[in-house]
Amino acid sequence: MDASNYLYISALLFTIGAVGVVVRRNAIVVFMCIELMLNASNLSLVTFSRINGDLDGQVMAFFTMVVAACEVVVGLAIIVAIYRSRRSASVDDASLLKR
Amino acid sequence: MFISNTLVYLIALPLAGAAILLLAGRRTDKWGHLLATAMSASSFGVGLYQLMLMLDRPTEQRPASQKLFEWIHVGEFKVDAGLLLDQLSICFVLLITGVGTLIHIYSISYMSHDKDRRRFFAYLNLFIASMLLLVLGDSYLNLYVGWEGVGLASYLLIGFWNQKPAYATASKKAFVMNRVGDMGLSFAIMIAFATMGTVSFVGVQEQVSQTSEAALTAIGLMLLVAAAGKSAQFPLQAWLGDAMAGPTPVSALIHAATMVTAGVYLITRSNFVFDAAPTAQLVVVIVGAITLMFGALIGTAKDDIKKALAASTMSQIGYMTLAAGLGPVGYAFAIMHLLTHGFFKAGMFLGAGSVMHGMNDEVNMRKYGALRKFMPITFVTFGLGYLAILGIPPFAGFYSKDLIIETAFDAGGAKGIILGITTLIGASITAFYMTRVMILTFTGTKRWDGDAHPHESPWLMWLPMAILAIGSVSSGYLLSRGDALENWLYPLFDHSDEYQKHLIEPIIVSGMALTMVAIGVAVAYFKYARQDVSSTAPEDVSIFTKVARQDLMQDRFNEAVFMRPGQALTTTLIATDQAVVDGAVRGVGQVALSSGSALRGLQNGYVRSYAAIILVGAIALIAAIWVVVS
Amino acid sequence: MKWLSLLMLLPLAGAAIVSALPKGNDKAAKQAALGTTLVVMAATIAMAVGFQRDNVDLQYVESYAWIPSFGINFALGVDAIALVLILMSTILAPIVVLAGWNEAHGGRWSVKTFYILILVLETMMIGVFAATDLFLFYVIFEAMLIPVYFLIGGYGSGERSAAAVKFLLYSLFGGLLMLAAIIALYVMSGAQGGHTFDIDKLSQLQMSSTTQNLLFLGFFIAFAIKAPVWPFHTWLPDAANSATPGTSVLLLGVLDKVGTFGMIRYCLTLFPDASKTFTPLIMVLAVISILYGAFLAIGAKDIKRLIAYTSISHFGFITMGIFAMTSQAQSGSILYMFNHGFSTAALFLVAGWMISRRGSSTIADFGGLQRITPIMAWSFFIAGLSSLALPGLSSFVSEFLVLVGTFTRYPVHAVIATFGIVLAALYILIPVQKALHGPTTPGNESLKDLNLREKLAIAPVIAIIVALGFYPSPLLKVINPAATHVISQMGFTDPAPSNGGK
Amino acid sequence: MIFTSPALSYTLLSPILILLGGALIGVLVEAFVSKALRPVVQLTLSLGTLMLALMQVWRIRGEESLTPAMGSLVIDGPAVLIQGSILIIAIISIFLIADTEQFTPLAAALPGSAEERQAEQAGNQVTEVYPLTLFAVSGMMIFPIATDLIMLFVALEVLSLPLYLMAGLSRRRRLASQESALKYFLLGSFASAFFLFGAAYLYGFSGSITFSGIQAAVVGGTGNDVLLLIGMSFLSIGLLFKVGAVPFHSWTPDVYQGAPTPITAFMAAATKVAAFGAMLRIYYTVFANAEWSWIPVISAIAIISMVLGSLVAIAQRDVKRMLAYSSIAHAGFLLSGIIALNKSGLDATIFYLFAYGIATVGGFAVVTLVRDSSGEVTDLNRWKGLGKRSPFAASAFALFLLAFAGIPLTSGFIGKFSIFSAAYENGATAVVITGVLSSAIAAFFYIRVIVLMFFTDAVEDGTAVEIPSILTRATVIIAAVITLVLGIYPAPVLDFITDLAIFIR
Repeated sequence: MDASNYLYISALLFTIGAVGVVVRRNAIVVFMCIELMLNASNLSLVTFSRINGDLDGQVMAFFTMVVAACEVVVGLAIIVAIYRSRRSASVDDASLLKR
Repeated sequence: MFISNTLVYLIALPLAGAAILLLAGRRTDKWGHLLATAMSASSFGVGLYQLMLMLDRPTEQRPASQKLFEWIHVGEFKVDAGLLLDQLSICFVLLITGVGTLIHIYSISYMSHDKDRRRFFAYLNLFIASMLLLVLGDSYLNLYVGWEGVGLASYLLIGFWNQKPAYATASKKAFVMNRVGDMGLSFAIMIAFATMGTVSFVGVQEQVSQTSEAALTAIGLMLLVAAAGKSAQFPLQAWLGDAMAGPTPVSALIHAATMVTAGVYLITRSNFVFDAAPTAQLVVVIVGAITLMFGALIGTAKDDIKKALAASTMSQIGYMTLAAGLGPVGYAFAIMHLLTHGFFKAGMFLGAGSVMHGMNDEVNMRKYGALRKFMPITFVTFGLGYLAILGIPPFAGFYSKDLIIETAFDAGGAKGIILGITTLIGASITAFYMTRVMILTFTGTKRWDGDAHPHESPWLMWLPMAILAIGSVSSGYLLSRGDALENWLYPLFDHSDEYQKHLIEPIIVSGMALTMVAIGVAVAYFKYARQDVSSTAPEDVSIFTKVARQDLMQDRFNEAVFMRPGQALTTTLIATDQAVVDGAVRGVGQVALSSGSALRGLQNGYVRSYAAIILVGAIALIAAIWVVVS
Repeated sequence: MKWLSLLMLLPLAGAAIVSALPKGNDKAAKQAALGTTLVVMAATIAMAVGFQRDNVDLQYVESYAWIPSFGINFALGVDAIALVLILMSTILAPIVVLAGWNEAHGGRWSVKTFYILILVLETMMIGVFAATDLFLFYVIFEAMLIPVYFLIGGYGSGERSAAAVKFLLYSLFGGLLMLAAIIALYVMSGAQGGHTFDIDKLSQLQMSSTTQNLLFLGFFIAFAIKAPVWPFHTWLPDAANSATPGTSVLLLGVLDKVGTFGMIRYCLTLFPDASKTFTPLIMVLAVISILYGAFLAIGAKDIKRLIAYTSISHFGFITMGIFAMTSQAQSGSILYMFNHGFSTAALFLVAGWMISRRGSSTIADFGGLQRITPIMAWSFFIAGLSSLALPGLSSFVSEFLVLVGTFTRYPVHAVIATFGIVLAALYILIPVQKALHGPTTPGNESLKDLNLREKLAIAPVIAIIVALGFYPSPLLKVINPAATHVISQMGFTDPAPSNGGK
Repeated sequence: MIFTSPALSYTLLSPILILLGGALIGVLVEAFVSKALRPVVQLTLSLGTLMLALMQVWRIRGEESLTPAMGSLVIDGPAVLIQGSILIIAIISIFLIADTEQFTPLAAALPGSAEERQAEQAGNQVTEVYPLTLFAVSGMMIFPIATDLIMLFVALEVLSLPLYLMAGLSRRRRLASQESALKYFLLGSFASAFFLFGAAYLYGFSGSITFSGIQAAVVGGTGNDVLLLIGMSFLSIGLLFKVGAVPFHSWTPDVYQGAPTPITAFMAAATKVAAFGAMLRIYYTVFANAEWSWIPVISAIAIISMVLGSLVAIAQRDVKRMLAYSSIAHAGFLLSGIIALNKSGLDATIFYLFAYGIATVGGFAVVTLVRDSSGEVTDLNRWKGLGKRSPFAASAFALFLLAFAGIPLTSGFIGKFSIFSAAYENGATAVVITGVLSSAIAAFFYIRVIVLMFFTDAVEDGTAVEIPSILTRATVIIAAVITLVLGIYPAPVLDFITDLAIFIR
């Protein structure tokens, strides 16, 4: 199977994630969409690693996972704080700051 | 040319007087008028001394000059502060300082009740100094300094009682109209420099032969504009009547004897230009002719004694301008009429001042009448002036005016006939309105109000009048005896085209002139002496009288053609400046501000739309890549 | 002796002294400021005495490395033009301080601050004319906006902050255009033999005519805003209307000259070909300025705006003279810059006194001042006469030189411009009539005449106006070689007498 | 498989190691030191760490190495300059952070809850902000010297994550503060995803994750250009997001406004330096040979950033938002230094970054001073008459604004001049002209603030200037002095930069 197909899937996942960020309201879902984008990138990395025949891409994918985990920690902390104070996880409710 | 180092005193003395009186202020109130008079008199003395020196020198060395200092030297534009006293300017020097001194003396008494008398004398001295600079400057630019200097002095003196708004306006009007003339002088100087590379009289005279007639005509016409402004010639005549707002001695000195004749001086001084520019000369003559009729017609309708005299001045200067426009033959006669006019008109103005002095400053002749008994000296001196201006032999005017009429006829052809007849009719109208002035003022029944106590003026006032009256009687004879003035001025003028024989015998011209004068006198006599004169101006008068009373619509014309459009333009420009020019600037600011406000809308506070903006950016980048790749 | 840096340091030292004075001691601040400006004036005169007037090179040259990596030097030097303008500035400074003795009191901030600002401004006024490094010039050109901005906004009257902002934004806008041009020059110099801001070297750069035209415009618009030339003038009336009289004097008398000075020093020198290209346009703008300013002055109801409008007219003359490219016009323009400084100073100072006494700047509120306050009235009148260029007063010499010089090359422009002298008579005599003549209007009866301090301030101005009217030679002898040099650098010679085509 | 221990150049890495060490000790301090002592200990620790790091940076100036950490990092002149700038900015920002009034006593507590009040009364302080700052600084230090994609990505996250948290720590307007944290986090992660995706494609393009490998592929021109272009674009999105360039700027105003002002100061200044430091390295070395592709794009972004930032700033009523938009415009100005792509552009950008960073910290420092009873006052209308109430604060702020506007005799002018001339040198005429014109627009709103402060009469509404500590005052003074000195006599600094700023590849 042609490796480039994985790239197309990766791009598709990335796009889905990006669109999800824009269209979904729930902060958790938005965040998951971002994770989807990161994982799409990982898929690309691994694919390229395969194409190039070295391990750098795979190593980088591992780093990404670690970083994503860190992001989850920070992100959930923030989202929980917001949810506690607002009783809502909708990102549209948090729109005090504008213009 | 003779170098003299004392010319500067002519100017320096009165200038010092003015400076002292103005700078030292009220401290000099007690003796300021005496100092000023002394300064003027000393200047007259210097003038006489210079005349004596000049007479001692052979004809070709008579002109004297003095270079004071380097004034403006830039590139080829080199003008020094230099003075030139020749046969022409000495005439003016003596007239200015002589009549000027008399008027100083007169004013001591006339202005004695004015608490600002010192200031008045300061202005008089300033005027004398400027006028002397005007006639002594050795280049057009030096003349220009004096030219505007007399304008300033005139402005100050007309507006001496500027607490009255009308007087302040009159002074402003005089200055502004003079400035229009000054602009002409500026143009003349610029053209002269651009075409000849020099602006000195000597330099221009030398260059005339190398210069095209077109350029010379342009210079000549511009000089004429200048002359018209200063000498109240058509079409810049309108300020003179209003200028009578100044104290009467001012009218006598500035607006009769001296300043207003500066235009004639300028044309005569520039004889070399005009001689080479016949078109310009013709225009000079036409302007002179129009003005002499214009002034005369206004004179017939004026009830204000000073304005009647002012109109007369305008008309008489028209004679001079006309003469000056007739070329070499006319210059001397223009000057002669200028000198005799200086005596008789100054005398009459002082007489008018004397009458006003006795009549609580009333100027309306309809409120006079029968003053002969109360002011005999004034009557006599005024009367002598009257005879002189009419041109009754052997009074001064006879000699000078007759010569002009003769020369006008001598111009030949249709031109000669038109000019001759114009001057003759002018003489007749002059006779009419001057007789009217005499009758309304001195004869008939008294028409003044009860609180007027006419009385003769003190000696300080009548003495100058008397002296001027002597001049009115004798100056004509003296100046023309053996063609004295003509010969005196002869070396200055170009006589290459010597004038031909008289076309009409002088005696015939004199006869015609006297006849015309007699007609004028008779009409006036029947109209005013044989009928009662009402103390208010009648309203049921012909359209011609109405127009003449309004100075032949000159002010209305100026208002309609210059003032109102000018005001409208000013208003429009101010509005434009606010709305368009500044508006454009503010508009740019507004656009920035409103686009800023509009763009704020992008920042709507929703994080999803922010992400969308980022996404749009990303898509744009991909699109750009797609464009690049495909 | 390092004259120029000394001159620039002296006011700064003065400012330091003033700022070190104890709070509230206004009198000491004023005295220190006056003392400083007098010392600067004396030093400038001493420097001017040693100036070699036939030498057209820069004199009193100093140069210190400032930002070597950009080739920027703190380079000073004066030619006759700069010398004359520095002289004017430093003579005006003590006069302004003396004349405006009390004008700092109505301000937002302390009197001390006012004088610090004035002294800092003086340093910059000297520097902007003395700079021979384009970067240094630009820095001062822009930086001097700041003290003026605070002087207008902090001590002015009426809509002072709006006027100050308008002034600042307008000037900044022009300055930024010039900055773009300067950047281009700098980069070009780097490509042609090393980065430099030395004017001489910059003037030898090779550039295409399009580039030159664009860069010229960058400079010219900045200077036209500063000068101001129509249609870039609208900030001036507002600024002058709101500033204190002293500030207005410095603004119109000195700062605006930077514009016309810049046209000669930078536009002509750096872009000779573009200057020639744009001359027809600029001449038209100049003539419009002359008449436009005059008409607006005639219609002005406010005395300060009136003076500002007259200046627009006068700057039109100066600009016209600069671009007419004849020695008469050029010398005339340079002399005009000097003379205008004093005649405007006289007008503004006296107008300031009138306004502070009457509490109004509307012309119609005055009336009959000649009889109540004769000395003040006379001072105003003489200043006005100088403004309308009466022969015998200094402005006449310069104005006439500009006109006659312009006429030899651009007769039509000169003729139209000459109509300005009639308008000048109107715009001066109308306020003279309304304010000085006529009956005394209510509210004016008890106005006080000038006191000794005010007399001492106005006397030298009037003395200079009169003296230079009769005897301008000393200045002209200094200016002429420089003016001729400018003309010949541009490849022009005076037109020979035409003999009218014969 | 033989395991070789990595060869690390500890001297060259010492600044980063010191910072990380300091940060870890800070975490321990949180755990073990008593509540009362914590603020002092943490402050001392942070300052000491930063100072020490700065000293180390000073000591390694002039050193160059491609392999301080096995080729993942590089130390050269620009690296030292950027790191030094970040540290100096961090130090004066720490002075502001020391003002604990700005921070919530208990981040976990609900806004307005009894819990929060108790914490407040107990005098609790969020001293964890110090280690967070140190972690962020460490990330910033690594970001511009990273030479492979993994390092770059990790550094990006290390600098970002603490900042997300710090943005939510404000004591006043906590809802807004939390909101800003959320927005910053979501958008930041979003941008990181783009960044990572771009990194993946660059790897795919070149077959290497090291800069030198990618660069070699770019120079060789053998790879697939589409991969390169996508990789470059998406990587750039991540970087441009960090610097706040349009259209990746939207977080800036909201986060700047919502975050505690000391954090805003730190973030605005230091992040920009770090991100531009990285951009400089990437564009000047890695992508230098593909300039045909990115210069037009970056130019367009620079132009719209300058214009939009300046225009929208005019309409702002809140001082922090106004400064945020101004920072967007400045991002545009700085991008023209990237476009310059020459030595003078490099020098100019570094100078500009330092000058702008210092002035930004100074500006926000003044913002922290203006308060009423309920905390900071950022509504510009209430800044009226500040010049009368506090000439110190108002004049300092005016100075910083003039520097932002690029008025001569301030650092901003030298910066603008040098950066625009560098860009012009590379033919970016349009960028320079837009830059100059938008400077004019920018001047409009800077001057408006000056007018408000100096020329408008004060409203009596309890707005006052409080100087919370000597440290804040010191920040303002240091920033002002640097701003002035760099404006009046920048030659030493410029020469220093010119001598050092050479990328090694």
